[in-house]
Amino acid sequence: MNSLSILASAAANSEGFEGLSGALLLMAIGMFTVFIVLLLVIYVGKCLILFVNKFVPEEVKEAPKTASFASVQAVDAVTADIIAKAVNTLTGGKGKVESIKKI
Amino acid sequence: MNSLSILASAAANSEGFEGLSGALLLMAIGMFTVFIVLLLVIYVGKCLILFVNKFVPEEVKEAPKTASFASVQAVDAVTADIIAKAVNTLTGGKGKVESIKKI
Amino acid sequence: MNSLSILASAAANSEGFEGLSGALLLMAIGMFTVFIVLLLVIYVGKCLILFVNKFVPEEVKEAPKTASFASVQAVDAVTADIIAKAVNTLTGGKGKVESIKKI
Amino acid sequence: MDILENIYGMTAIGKLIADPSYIVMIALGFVLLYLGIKKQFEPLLLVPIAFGVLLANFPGGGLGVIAADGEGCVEYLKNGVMVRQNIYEDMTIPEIAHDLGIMNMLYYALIKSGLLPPIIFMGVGALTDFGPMLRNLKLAIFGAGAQFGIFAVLIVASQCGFDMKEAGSLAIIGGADGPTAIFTTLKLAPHMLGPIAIAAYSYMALVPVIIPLVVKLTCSKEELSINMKEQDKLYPNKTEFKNMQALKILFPIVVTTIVAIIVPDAVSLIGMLMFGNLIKEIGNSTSRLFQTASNGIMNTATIFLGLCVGATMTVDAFLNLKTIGIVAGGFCAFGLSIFGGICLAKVYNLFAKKKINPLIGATGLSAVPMASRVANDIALKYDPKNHVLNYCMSSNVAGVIGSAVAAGILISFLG
Amino acid sequence: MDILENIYGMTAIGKLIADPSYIVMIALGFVLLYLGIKKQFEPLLLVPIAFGVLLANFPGGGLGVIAADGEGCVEYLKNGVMVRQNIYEDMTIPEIAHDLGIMNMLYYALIKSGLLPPIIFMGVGALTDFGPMLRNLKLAIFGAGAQFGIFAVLIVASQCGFDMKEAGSLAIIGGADGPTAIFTTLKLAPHMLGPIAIAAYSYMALVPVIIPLVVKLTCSKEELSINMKEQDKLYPNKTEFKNMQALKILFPIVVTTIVAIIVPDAVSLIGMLMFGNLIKEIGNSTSRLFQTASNGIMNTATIFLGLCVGATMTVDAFLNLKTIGIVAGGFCAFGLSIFGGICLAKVYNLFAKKKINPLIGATGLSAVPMASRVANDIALKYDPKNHVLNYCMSSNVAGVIGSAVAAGILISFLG
Amino acid sequence: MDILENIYGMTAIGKLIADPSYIVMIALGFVLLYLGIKKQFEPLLLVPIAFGVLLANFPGGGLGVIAADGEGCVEYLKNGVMVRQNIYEDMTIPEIAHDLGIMNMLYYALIKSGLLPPIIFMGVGALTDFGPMLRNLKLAIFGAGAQFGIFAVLIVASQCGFDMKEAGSLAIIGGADGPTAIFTTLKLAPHMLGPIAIAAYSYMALVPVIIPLVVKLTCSKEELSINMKEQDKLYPNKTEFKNMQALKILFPIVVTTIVAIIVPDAVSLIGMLMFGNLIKEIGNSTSRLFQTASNGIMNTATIFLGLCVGATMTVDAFLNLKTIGIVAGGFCAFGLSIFGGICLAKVYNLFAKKKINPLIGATGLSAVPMASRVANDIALKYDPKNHVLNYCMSSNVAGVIGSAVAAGILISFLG
Ligand code: NA
Ligand code: NA
Ligand code: NA
Repeated sequence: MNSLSILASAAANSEGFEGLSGALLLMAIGMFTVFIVLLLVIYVGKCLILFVNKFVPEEVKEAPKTASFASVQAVDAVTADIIAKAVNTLTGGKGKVESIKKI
Repeated sequence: MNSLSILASAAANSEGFEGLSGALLLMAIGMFTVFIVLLLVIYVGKCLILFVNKFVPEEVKEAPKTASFASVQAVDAVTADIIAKAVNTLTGGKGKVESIKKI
Repeated sequence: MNSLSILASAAANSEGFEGLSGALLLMAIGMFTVFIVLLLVIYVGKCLILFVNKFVPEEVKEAPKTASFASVQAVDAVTADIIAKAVNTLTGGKGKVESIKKI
Repeated sequence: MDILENIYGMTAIGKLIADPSYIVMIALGFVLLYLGIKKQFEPLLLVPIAFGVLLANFPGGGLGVIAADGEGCVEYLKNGVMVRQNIYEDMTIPEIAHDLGIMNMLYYALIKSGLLPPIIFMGVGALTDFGPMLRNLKLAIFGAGAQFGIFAVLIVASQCGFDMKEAGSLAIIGGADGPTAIFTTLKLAPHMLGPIAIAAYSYMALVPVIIPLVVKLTCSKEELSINMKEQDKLYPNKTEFKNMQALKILFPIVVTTIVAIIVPDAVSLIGMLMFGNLIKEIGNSTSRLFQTASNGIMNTATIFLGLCVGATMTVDAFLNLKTIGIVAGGFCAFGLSIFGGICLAKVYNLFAKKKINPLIGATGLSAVPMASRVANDIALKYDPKNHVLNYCMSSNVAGVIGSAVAAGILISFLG
Repeated sequence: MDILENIYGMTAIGKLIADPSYIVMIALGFVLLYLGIKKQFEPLLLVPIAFGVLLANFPGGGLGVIAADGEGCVEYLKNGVMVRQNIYEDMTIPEIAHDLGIMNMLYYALIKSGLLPPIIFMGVGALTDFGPMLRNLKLAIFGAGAQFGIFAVLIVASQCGFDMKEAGSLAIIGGADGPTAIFTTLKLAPHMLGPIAIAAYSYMALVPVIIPLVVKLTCSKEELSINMKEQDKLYPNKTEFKNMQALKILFPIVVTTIVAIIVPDAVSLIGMLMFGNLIKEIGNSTSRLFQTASNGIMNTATIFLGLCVGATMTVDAFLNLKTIGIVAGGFCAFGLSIFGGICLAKVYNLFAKKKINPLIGATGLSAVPMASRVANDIALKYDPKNHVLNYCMSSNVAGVIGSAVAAGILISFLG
Repeated sequence: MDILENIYGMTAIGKLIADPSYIVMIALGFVLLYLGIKKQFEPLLLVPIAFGVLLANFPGGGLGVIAADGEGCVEYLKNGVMVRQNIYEDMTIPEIAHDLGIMNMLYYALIKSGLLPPIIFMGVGALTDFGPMLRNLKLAIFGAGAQFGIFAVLIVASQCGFDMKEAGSLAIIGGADGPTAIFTTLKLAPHMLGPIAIAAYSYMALVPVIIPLVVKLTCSKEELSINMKEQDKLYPNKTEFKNMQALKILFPIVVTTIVAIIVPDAVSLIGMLMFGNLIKEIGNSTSRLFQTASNGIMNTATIFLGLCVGATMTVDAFLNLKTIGIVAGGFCAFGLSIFGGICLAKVYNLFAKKKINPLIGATGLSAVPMASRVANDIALKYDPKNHVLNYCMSSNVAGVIGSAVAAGILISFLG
């Protein structure tokens, strides 16, 4: 929401996009731009892959990233597993962990 | 806080409830209304019980609700128990869990 | 940020601390005050130690304070230890806990 | 210019000597900290309030709340000129922060606007379980009887130098509910916010003293020995609950509707209370919202509410005769509310076969869940097998609804 | 003065009888609660929205959002006089709270200002994984094709009595993205916020119905049986990833830059989305921020966004013909977007050797991750070994970028 | 009208070509991201700041902070007309959001108001342990000596083209404390906020480089080998602690009182710091508040502070000669503060029997706890048995108080 740029061109806009022709023009602009942006994302993304492979090919050492969602859930799974096994062992197989929830 | 309704009747109010008689009137209105509301809560609540028993008699299947406070604490108790037992087993009874706190 | 006091003395201030002499004066005031404050903290702190030793010598009973950061981390360490041992026992020494993270 | 002179001018020492009432207020801050920390008087609110009192009363710190006068105006020095501005109509939030400091900004944006009490009520709702009330619905009526103190003290206070709005704010202390008392006072008499909030939370902390006192004065040993479980066996409750979860989901929606139709001015409080309860009872699918409402949001609101309420306790706002009236009147309102609940129970027992322990009337006060625990302890003293906790929780939770309704009525007719 | 008369005046009963359209809105609130709770229609947002509808429509509760008129003005009674004020220029936040209640305060400070949608997008970003998209970058193009519904419905709506701004707001429902739809509507046609938000979230909840419907109408059995893994074996992807973590850190920065340069008006949304993603992917050193952005902040924003959006649904704002247009137009936009994605996949298959399952086009819609799951289920029906989930996630996540870009274009040219 | 022409007009490409200084700022954003992510320069703040720089400098994105001029006014186009408004007195929060975008709204409501730095300090306090300081109270005096750089650079800067307010803001970088530096700059010279905040956090991240440098230049091997534990054995400390918990609860209250009386303008910072510490030390009964203050509130404040501070770094605010002065002056302030602490330790050693390792003087700087860790590493190099960490923590934590006091003095005399 950039008031300055919008407002500067407001006079033009409010007239330019009225009626069917305006809507059609907007469709053309819109679909074209959306494609341009995603094509750029794709091709710049590919360049990025090449760049990373060439210049930073190895994983950073401080690897165990907590924040990464996947690994967090992996840890959770491990923890759940441990607790489940502990319960099993300790209760002689009678106890069972129904669900473990993190608040 | 509905300014519109309050303000519309403001002239009336500010005079209507001055002095001892005003305070007594307000007491009558207040206690009466409080009783009305809670009686409605009780009787509509009873209708609700009948309604639920008749039309939704069974528990929803997605039963294990995390959010339910009670169950959360139950899980905690279970977990605490497990950890306590694990410590006991692993430390040969020498270690003891003083308290387990969730941050 | 007390606008009243600041603004009341604004006229004086804006003139009083211009130029090299003003900056030097401010340095004198500043370093002097910083020392005064920290000396007060030190000596009042010492009085406080004496006061506490004399009048509230014993630890409050509701001792296991969760909030205390140190104890929280201690609990974490204990928990980590337990889980590590449990994993070790249960996996016959094959499994290893790489890292345990609290989300 | 002398260094020491400059330093002395900067410090608050001169102002403390010139007006020692600041020192009285600072001492009050220490006393409240002592009560909150050592005596465990509702520490979650009393510690922030006490610290707010402290921060507000160091002269020159600029952290005291400047109360708007009757016309909503504040006066202060700006660029050396005394200006008078309507704080609601003329001053934007950044301007309040710039000219009057962040505590006034927080106060006018979050507290005086009436925002935080309903938000805290959302958290309270998320931590409330209506199960015991649903299992003993009939007992909810004592949540109405125990609002007696509110209206009784309203009458007395209005005859003792308080105007009707002030009397209403004072009286709501008898509702034994912090957010409700603060919300009502903000609408009716914001200049009394500090003392009323502190009185309300202090008396709530003193429930283990006040309830036994009133009970001892009004109840016989026989009455206190009425065993609710035995009564249940004698006159069994035929209600069965086939789907408690559905019931708990529907209940907050229904109560919101009832209260909103009868007392529209209570809907900010009751609506948010019930919304908090609803997102808890729905379970998994809204548990993210429940977690945040009952933790992050509620704790944040509590910190800022406490600090700001404390910061309203400036010399002018506290050191006057009305404060004594608030302390005394609040105590009476509290005691009379308990008395009202007990009386209703006694009247009920006159007519009903199935008797009710008057302690269940006393807990209609609210102050959840401490009142219920205290009542249970008293009951156990008279009969070690008499566990009344679950019965008390019904009237106790109903008392929260009752006092919010009473608040709505006061705001509606006096606001 | 009579007690009962006073009580009746206080209650909302008189107003409900005088104008029964309130009851229609309250019933709508119940229906939305039913959809959110029982039918699990996006409960995280629909439950707060529904409760907001409820709270807003109890007459006298003062919790409905008062929409500013075309000049930004609101009219209301103040001290018995009808006043007309520009709510942006003349009314401070505390004044809005004081005169119009806390719901209007929250609405004008948090929602109408455009603050909460980008903040929710920050949380969405923190919960999004761009990994599947990076592994199948080419498929991201279907996130562009599936914006077709937006612009198609824009044309139709602009010819059916909606002005261009309203048509744009209606059309953005076809983006299948809640915060994007709300953000766009706030900029273009805030008076239609309630119905548009509810339509958007309802249709997102109906993705398991709508996608199969459109797919059945447009795709042959052969197309739906295209097995992506087999295609991958036939025409192997030579890209290797030597450092996924570095890639995932660089990607949000690069996408922000591209979008910000091409469509500056989309940068509030995309920038915050990518910031949220960045603090997640950086890992340990910003995990504190990630945790809070994806939990506390996002949940708080969701609660208040939901309640306020619901509170805009007052009688005037909802009970008019345009609402029907929104419901119908929104559905068409949704369906046409899916259709657009599918068509693009079919056109692609005409020219390429390596075929693409048109379901991957359908998921360009966004509605992450439900659309992908639904598409995967459909694919498994036609070929039990055809796991398309990871391929769908690429176009699905790209659809979020695509609709934010479309929103930026609409705001830029119509705002 | 041509499609491509329209698209080109929408994009930022034309503006980037017309004024390439935007590109310089975008590149600066990338450099800061690199420092924060890869070089781990205080990532919790530098990543949001860097992203804020990025967002602010895409032309047309509307996410840059528009600085108010000396009279508090901003100029901008509104409905095609250039208007000039006082942003504090004339513009409400929703109006700022509407006319200038959400980043300006956040900046003026949360940052320029001075709200977030004290709130972050509350979180810092909740994460600070005064235990080591209480055990070695005497060492706290080095937290005073290490403020020397602030006032030394103040003198130099005031002679080099900065006015006194700007000189004070620049000098406070020598306090090595982010929130303190930001708070002071907001009060004295808000137009320099971006560069000062970035310099402060960058130098704090460079503590592992700067401290060894200054130490090497000023200390002999003998001095650095002074073993504190051996000194303790030679001259034992007779203080015993019978109730550390009570002490830790009383300490923040007492420090607040002392600071508030001597330097009232420091009470926003120190008061909130100590409040955060108090709710931590009280323990169980306020742990809910502690959790939220040190997590949710602090992280939320950090995110928005970072983004907004970054967003103040627009072309005008950064690309001028003063920025170079800030970078150079800030470094000098930093180094001279360390030097001041070391000198004080040397002077002390001239007179005292019980010698003090000058590293403990160096850590008076603050930059908790990194400075202490760095000092400990240096000490271990000279004597593998010389663990000075706990001694350093005393002067280190005292340095936080010291720089807040220095900030209060600057605000008091220059504000
Ligand atoms: Na009550
Ligand atoms: Na989309
Ligand atoms: Na310092």
